[in-house]
Amino acid sequence: MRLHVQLTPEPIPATPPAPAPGPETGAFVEFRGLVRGIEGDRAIGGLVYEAYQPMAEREIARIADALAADHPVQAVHIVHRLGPVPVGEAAIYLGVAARHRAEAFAFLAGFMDLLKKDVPIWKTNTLPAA
Amino acid sequence: MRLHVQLTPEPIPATPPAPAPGPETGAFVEFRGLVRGIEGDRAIGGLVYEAYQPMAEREIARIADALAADHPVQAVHIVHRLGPVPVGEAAIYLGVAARHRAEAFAFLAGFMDLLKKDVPIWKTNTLPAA
Amino acid sequence: MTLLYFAQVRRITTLASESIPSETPLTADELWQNVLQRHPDLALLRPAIRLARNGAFASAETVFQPGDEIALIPPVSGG
Amino acid sequence: MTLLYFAQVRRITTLASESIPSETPLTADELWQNVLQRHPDLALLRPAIRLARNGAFASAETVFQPGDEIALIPPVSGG
Repeated sequence: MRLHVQLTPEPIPATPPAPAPGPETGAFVEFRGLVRGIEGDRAIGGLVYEAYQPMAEREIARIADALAADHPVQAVHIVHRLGPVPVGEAAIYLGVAARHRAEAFAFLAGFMDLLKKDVPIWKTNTLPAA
Repeated sequence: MRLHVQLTPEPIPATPPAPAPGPETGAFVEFRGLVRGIEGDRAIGGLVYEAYQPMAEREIARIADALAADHPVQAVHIVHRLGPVPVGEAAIYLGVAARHRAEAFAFLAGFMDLLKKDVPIWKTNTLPAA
Repeated sequence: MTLLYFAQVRRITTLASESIPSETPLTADELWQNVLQRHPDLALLRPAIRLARNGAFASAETVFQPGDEIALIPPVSGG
Repeated sequence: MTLLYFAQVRRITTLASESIPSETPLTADELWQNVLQRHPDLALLRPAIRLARNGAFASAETVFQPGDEIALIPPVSGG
């Protein structure tokens, strides 16, 4: 598995530098987790993310390796944005290339579950609604 | 659910006119099914797709409606390419916007399973390897 | 009624579609008798073929009417 | 050893990090005694906090060494 991990304060581009699918790639799945305008039942303008960056990068790699053992994928590209993220923009991007879709789907769902359990990244604040 | 279905002989663009996520969208998933360079154990240059087009469009809409009853999603954009599709290019694109990722993932996986069961689209031929 | 042939079915019929004269409604069995008379080599595929009437899968009870568009749907392989 | 505080933990400590003098290795319990002496309000959060040593989650057996970077990890909420 080729793995690329990036934590960045920059907006996640509409077309991130995704893993280039090779001739053996049959499935390419991309996920964006977007900031919603409602947190609890309150309108917000965005969220602020913070990370323990070196550990977050290590945990992401550890999780990806563990999942890839069960769901072999070819390439994974992960970007998590840090700092303020306005409503409608992506806090996280995942691109997964695999031979078959089943592996890509299982990897993606499993990764997001583990991210929200083990990766030291936090929503630390909300931005006021516009 | 807003649903857009397109069967087209044109290449699926790198950034299809995906459903614009609204402020209530928390998950946006995109899937591309790519033509692999191996069919069975033979190197190929591509696949040729054929459809019973009006019925394929109706079946896609029927499947999407049925799945959305169980997995409420906000917007779905589906493109299936017809005719010759070279290796490495997408035969199908699915974009799914939903409040939460669980719905989007379940919709996507369920849709692809049903597509391969009930939608009258066929791989009718292979293109010779380059 | 008009019959539509796709994929493996069309490779056997060598036709994309054909009209068959029918003044009266036909059951699926009657329709198949008619089709197999024209294209006996479809017999082997028959168990794998689903019929569609006017763009929707037929059920066991479907009756095919004069004027219907009837498609023979071999196993699909999209995506 | 250096302690790192994040998110809810930092809102209580009002510090992003601090050094605590230690000449000898500490168990997790000994470390927590030291931390709670400095920041008693962390006591309520303690059951929810995991410790990390040099960038990896600690286990029940982990011993924290002088020079280690130790992070208090409150429940995460990325993605």
